[in-house]
Amino acid sequence: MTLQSVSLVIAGSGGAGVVTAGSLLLEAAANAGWYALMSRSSGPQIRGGEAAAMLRFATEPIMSHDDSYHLLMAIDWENITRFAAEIPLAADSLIVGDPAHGNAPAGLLSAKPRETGLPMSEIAGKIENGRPNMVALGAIAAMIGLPKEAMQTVVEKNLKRKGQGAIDASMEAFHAGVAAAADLPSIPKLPTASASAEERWSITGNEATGLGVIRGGVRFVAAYPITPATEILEWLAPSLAKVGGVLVQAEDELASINQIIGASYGGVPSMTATSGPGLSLMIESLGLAVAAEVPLVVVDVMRVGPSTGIATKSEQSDLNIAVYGLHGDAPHIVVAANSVSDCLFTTQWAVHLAEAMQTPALVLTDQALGQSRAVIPRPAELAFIGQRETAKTAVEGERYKRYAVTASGVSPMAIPGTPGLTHTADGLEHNEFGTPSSQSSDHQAQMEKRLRKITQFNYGDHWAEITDSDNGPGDIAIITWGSSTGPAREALQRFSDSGGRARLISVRLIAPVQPEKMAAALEGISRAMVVEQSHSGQFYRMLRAFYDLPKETLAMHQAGPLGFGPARILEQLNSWSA
Amino acid sequence: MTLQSVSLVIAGSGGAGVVTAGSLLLEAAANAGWYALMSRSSGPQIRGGEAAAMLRFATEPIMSHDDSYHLLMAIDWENITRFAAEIPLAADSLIVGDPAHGNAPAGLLSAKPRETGLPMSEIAGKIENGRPNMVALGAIAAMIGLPKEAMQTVVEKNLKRKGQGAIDASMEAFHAGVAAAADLPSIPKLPTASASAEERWSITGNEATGLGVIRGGVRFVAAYPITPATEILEWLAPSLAKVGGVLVQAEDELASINQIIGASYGGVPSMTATSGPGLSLMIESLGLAVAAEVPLVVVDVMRVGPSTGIATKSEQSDLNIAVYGLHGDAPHIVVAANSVSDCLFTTQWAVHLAEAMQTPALVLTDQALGQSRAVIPRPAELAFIGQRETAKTAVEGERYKRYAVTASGVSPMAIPGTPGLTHTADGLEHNEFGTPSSQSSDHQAQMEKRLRKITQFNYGDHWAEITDSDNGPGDIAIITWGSSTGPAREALQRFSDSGGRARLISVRLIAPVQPEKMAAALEGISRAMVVEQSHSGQFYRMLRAFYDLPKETLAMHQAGPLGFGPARILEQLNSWSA
Amino acid sequence: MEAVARKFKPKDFKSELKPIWCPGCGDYTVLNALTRALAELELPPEEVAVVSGIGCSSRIPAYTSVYGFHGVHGRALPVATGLKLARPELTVLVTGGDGDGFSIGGNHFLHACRRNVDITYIVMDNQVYGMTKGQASPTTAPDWEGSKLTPEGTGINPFQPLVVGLASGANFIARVSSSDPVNMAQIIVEAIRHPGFSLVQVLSPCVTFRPEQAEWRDIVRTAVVDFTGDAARAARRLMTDDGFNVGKVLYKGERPPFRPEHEPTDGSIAELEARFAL
Amino acid sequence: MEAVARKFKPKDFKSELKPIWCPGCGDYTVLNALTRALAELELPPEEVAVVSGIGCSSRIPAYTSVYGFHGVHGRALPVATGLKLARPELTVLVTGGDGDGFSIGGNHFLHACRRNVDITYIVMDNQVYGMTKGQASPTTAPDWEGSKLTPEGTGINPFQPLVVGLASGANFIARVSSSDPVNMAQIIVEAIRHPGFSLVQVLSPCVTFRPEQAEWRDIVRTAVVDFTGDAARAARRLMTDDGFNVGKVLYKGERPPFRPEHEPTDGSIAELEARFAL
Ligand SMILES: Cc1ncc(C[n+]2csc(CCOP(=O)(O)OP(=O)(O)O)c2C)c(N)n1
Ligand SMILES: Cc1ncc(C[n+]2csc(CCOP(=O)(O)OP(=O)(O)O)c2C)c(N)n1
Ligand code: SF4
Ligand code: SF4
Ligand SMILES: [Mg+2]
Ligand SMILES: [Mg+2]
Repeated sequence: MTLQSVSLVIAGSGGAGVVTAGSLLLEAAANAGWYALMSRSSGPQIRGGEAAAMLRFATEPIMSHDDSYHLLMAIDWENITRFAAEIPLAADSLIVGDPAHGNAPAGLLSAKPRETGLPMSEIAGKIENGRPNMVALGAIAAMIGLPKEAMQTVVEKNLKRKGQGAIDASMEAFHAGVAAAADLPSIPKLPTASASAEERWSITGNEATGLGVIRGGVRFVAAYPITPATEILEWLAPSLAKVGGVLVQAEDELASINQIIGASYGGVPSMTATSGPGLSLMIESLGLAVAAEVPLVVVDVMRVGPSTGIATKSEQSDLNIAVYGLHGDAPHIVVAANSVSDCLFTTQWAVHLAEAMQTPALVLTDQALGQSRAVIPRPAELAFIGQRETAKTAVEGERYKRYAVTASGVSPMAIPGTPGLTHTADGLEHNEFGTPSSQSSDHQAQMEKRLRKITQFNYGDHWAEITDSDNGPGDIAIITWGSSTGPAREALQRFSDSGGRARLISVRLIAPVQPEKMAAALEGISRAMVVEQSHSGQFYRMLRAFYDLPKETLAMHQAGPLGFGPARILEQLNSWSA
Repeated sequence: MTLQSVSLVIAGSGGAGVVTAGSLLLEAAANAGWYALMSRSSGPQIRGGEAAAMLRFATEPIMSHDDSYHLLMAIDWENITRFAAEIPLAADSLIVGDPAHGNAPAGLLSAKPRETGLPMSEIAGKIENGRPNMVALGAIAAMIGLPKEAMQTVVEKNLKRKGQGAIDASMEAFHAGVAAAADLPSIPKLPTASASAEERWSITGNEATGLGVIRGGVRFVAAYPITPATEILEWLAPSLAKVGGVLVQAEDELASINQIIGASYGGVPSMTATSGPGLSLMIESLGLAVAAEVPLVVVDVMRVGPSTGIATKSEQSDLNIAVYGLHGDAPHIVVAANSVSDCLFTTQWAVHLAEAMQTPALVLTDQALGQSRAVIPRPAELAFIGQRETAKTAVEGERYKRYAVTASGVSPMAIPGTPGLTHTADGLEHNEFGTPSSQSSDHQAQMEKRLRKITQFNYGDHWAEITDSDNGPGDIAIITWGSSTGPAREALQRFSDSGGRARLISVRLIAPVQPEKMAAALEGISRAMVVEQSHSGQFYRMLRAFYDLPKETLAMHQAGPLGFGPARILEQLNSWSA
Repeated sequence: MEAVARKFKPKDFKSELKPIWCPGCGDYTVLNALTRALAELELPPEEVAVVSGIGCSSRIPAYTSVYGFHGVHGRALPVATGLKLARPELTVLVTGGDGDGFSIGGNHFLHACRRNVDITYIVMDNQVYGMTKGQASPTTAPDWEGSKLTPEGTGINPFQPLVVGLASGANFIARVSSSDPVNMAQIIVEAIRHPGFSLVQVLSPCVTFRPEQAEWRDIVRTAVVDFTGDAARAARRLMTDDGFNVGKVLYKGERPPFRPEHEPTDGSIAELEARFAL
Repeated sequence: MEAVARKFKPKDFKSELKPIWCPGCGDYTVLNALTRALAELELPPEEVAVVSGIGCSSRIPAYTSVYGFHGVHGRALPVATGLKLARPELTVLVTGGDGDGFSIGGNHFLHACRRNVDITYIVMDNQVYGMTKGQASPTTAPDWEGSKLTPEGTGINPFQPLVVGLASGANFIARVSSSDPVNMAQIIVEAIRHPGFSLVQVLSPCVTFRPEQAEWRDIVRTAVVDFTGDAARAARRLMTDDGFNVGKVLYKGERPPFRPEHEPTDGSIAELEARFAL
């Protein structure tokens, strides 16, 4: 059944506290039993400056933003057109502005949305310590059907430190907003949530990533701050300390990747998190981890590239560097999270994969997942605990072979401290003992072993999430990955609701490729569209390189921070089934 | 007509001076009017240790080594089996060893070559200051038909500093070797060269690369030493000084790439040279050069990877990092040299391309090209002189747009010092002025402009070298690149000689891809083989991603330092035409 | 066109762009002092280049009217080195932060001091990563608990930029405070005039993530002694000072700047090629 | 099994591998001194790890019988840092060359000194890049013309590893000569025993590319004064010495090593998760 949801944006310049307002609203909605998704966008200023909180609420789990917003609540208009492209409005959208700040700028009006005014600052001005953003929240709550008590609880909790006076002032402004909403045009209202037994969490993608790391068994993290990955580290630092782990802030990314190589060589599962520019600096040492067979996890929270690009906006354009970026032939693992909650699953799985195969596993998430907060069903417990095959006892008279050529390709690893198994791990090509060798036979044998261990591994069904429309797969496939999955999933649902048949394949295991599994998934499919958020269609090109795609395959790609919403994907589905 | 050539190896432990002996032989052969190719292989020791010089001589230009060697002249056997795989021998090959060092090790004998002895040390011992390697050279000269006078000239020239005594001792040993050869079994002899008017050069691939850089107009080089690229820099340092340029040894590769970015921003065409590990460290700043639109040339002399790999051996496995290694969508140029002499052409062309399009151009060569010396026809003069479109005068009342969105995608660049056109070049996404912008419209416009400038450029016919067999192309294609081209070219010639028909496509412009030109080149082709020296078939995968290949396409790839010799390629051609 | 000596005002060195900085950020003063210094030096804007990496402080180039290069995090010094060596007639400055310069950029800092190319490096030291919203930098005190990444403080000795700069061979060293823009401009003028690598540390408060640095304007004091040319003596002084002696040049060396010769010589490409001919 | 105190001989710390070094290379002596020191410390081989980067000198790990890690060029110190922080009970050493440590690895050198993790760093300084066949390193004299890359010399001030190490916070500093392996072993023992980051510079000649360094054995002299714990005083001394005072500890600091707490605490993952639950 089609998702019944309401989408709105709160925007304004820094001091207006739009992000705080958005967070309060999300928390209140969560308390009211709804599901929610909140993303943020902000201007270049470090503090203050314009910002927007984009929210969507529903009584069921939410995978994606909608194609347009029902409501834009603008506390003021400052630089708001900078976000215009990221806030699609439709003819039935409603813009609510404060008349004290004048009219909505033309840049917002191309779709001819409805417009009205709400004197937020004037209303707030009448209340001691009243703030316009609380008035806005009151109006929004009334318009979307959010119970007032839900907000009361949240405000009490969040303003406790500031005292009862602050709480009362906020709630007074809130109620004034509720009252004022009576005169405003209407937007869709959500039903109150049916009390469900299902436990729900409120979590960001970056927090989920951090939790996945700890769940998987990581106890050493070294990293260098970078937007939009820093929150992973900020969550991890105190959390690791609680479970006996350590986080070190390194001098740069070259240091952080090498510190985790050292820690992991020491037997402690390790990871780092970064974004494109930092990943670039880690490339040489990722190759070292491949050659010396040191397990580790590197999370790349992608942002707009190339170069420093746009640090605060999302793009799926680090696929190439993640898959192909290393010099030489350096087989390794690349996995990608396809939703806020999947950040937890995929990262935890990555720790498991890295440890099991003694190789680096790169996890791709992006700003849109990492910095979004979602109210989600409680994630399942997972069995993926990093477990490394170790060598524990020396065999009398036999020199330990760190890089023994085994059938699985995995060579039991001796951890420093183990008597009788001392050896030197090496990034130079080596023989089975680890001694540097320039003989082609050693190179060949080690290359094959390193490839074998990751191609023969049993990845189970996790390589992709495959979803069929309610009436079965039909002959159309959407192939996608990462944060493009949400809109694709919603498009599929809508298509299904109108009787369409299609299959969604969201690839989680980007590398190594799984041609047999993909062939099975594409069985009976005659047309496919590949959906991604990159200017050059990196994912499409990679699919072409390694898979046999249906003859009629359409590449749908576009640079971030924009992407394909459900409607554009649905449109293509409809045109094919017309 | 099939190339008439003789191939031989001189091997021995360090003190034996095999590389010196090989060089003298090459020089003498060159003096005698022959063409020649010499590669080297050596053990892990820094000084001394085992080494082998692999040589091939012919009366016509040589593109490749042969499939096996007619002669292995072993001054001693020390660790020689380390090279065994790199010295293919056949049943009619001849191994000549010094009985004083015992018999040839079994590892050399799998093809059951002929064996004989030559008491080099004993013969040399009878001559005051006589050395076994000169005895070996005498025997070789006699066996392959090299005129004695040719060696006399060379020895005189090379030992002049050491005085007449040294010259005489060497020549006496040489003549003793000549005399002793009378008792040895025979190997093919080359005819004396017909005096040709054609001017010839003796040059290594690394020297040719250096010359290409200077010819193209580069006058600033910053670099960090790394095998096997260092000789480019060693040649460039004094040579640049002669033409008013500068070479700076930087503290690391991060510094070298950024120094050349600075120099090129200053208007001076700039380059650096490195190998895989160094290229990895340059990745982030290559992205900067793409985004800030700074022209520069980076030469990667590829060696065996991953990681530190094998520094002294060749592999074509940095294709992936060169093409796809940058984070974000970062269109740039990748070209590859296909022979020792083509190192000159391709590098000079790269300077031209980088300057014309204001973007980084990566040049891929490899150890096999870079550290091989060849006697070649004098390379042609080329018209490729780096020429940058510059902005020279301010337009009254108009602010200069460094990143103006133009039809060609190239924006005239103001060089510091130009009045009225000051601006800030930026690696952040920016608008036309260069001001950082996080708006999707600016991102989109700049992404398209940066892509357009390299896709719309007219690369002429240089994108690939296409060679047909004497009777036309037939319906079979060999698609290859870089140093795999030589063997492929020789295979095609042999195939052609036996009446076969095929086409060789050696791709020089790796990126941006040229699908239309490739489609034209593949017109009428029904079967293709893709030949390369990488374990995973990087080139084949890239071709699949971007080109439509014939339905029957065979991927022939193997890790370095081995590769496909002419015979294995010919075998496949024959099997297809059978 | 007749060569007329152009006269410049500080505002001629400012661009129209509005800085993204927080109100009250120390970097505004540095921008002012810099433009003032350039005006005093009477340098035509097109003959000056300002190079930077990434950080709040690294945004300066675009706020000036000279040639600017805003590169990647930590790599401003090599960019400036290449630019100056290729174009020795330009006046080349580098501006940036303590994170950019001493954390990720530390190696280039060492080697820039050592190489002694004639450039001037102005570091806005706020003992924090402003741009990424408040993490400890190398110069942060070990007990600062303001970052979630190091909630119990870093526990690490702060980096001493001037001592390390001196030990590595910087040819001119000064410390100034953003609370005294006039003095800062004066010192920048001296730094630019002095041949070789000049290092100017600016105490430039981050009002947002280190609000306590507002006190700096009261803590700083003008250094009592004048500069020395004796590195060992300067080292002793710098190793014992508390980081708040400002307003004066602390060391001036006499090493000639690194400047490889590259006047066009007689040599031609044909001569180079001739050596390959048989 | 009964716990028996194991006794070790230097040769117990040697592997069977034959070094790739040139005959006469100073690094042989360093290997000997190192194994002698480990024997004297009575450390079981499995509780010691030697980490290195790339270079002739960086080949040492495989020639010992302890745990070894031979990483990439310039990154040995961060590898060792991660290893020691993750496994504090191991004795962690780093061995390498002047190029590996002070050129490409310079930033990690700075921050390792500053961070003061309890590891010992032995640098074989031969003032050249041996492995890549003879280019100038940061410690090379400016007028050395032996490399084709810098045919007229580098023209650059040599890097002063001990001065910079001190300025950055190294907690133990010594210089030794490979001509005196017994003394070297003794100093290595002291360095390992001293808590925090210990820096030992070894004058280790490269007989192949710097044959003139054979003279070092005659030039070096035992430092006259004993070590000081006063950094400013040590700085003054080091800045005025000529680099040939060897055989003694030059500085010993008292800073406690950096060692973040990470004993398993009461916390459980369930507690972390509970904070997300609504
Ligand atoms: C390779 C890389 N790593 C990390 C970052 C993220 N980053 C941007 S600025 C910055 C630190 C800025 O601190 P500082 O140089 O002190 O400047 P400030 O903002 O304090 O003026 C960091 C870590 C980046 N842009 N690139
Ligand atoms: C990233 C990278 N750049 C360059 C090299 C080439 N390289 C290997 S060792 C070395 C220098 C070694 O000098 P040093 O550390 O002094 O050791 P030594 O050989 O003198 O003992 C260089 C430049 C490399 N391996 N990796
Ligand atoms: S965050 Fe700090 S350094 Fe950055 S602009 Fe604001 S006050 Fe200045
Ligand atoms: S090249 Fe020099 S440093 Fe390397 S092994 Fe030989 S003597 Fe030792
Ligand atoms: Mg700062
Ligand atoms: Mg060295």
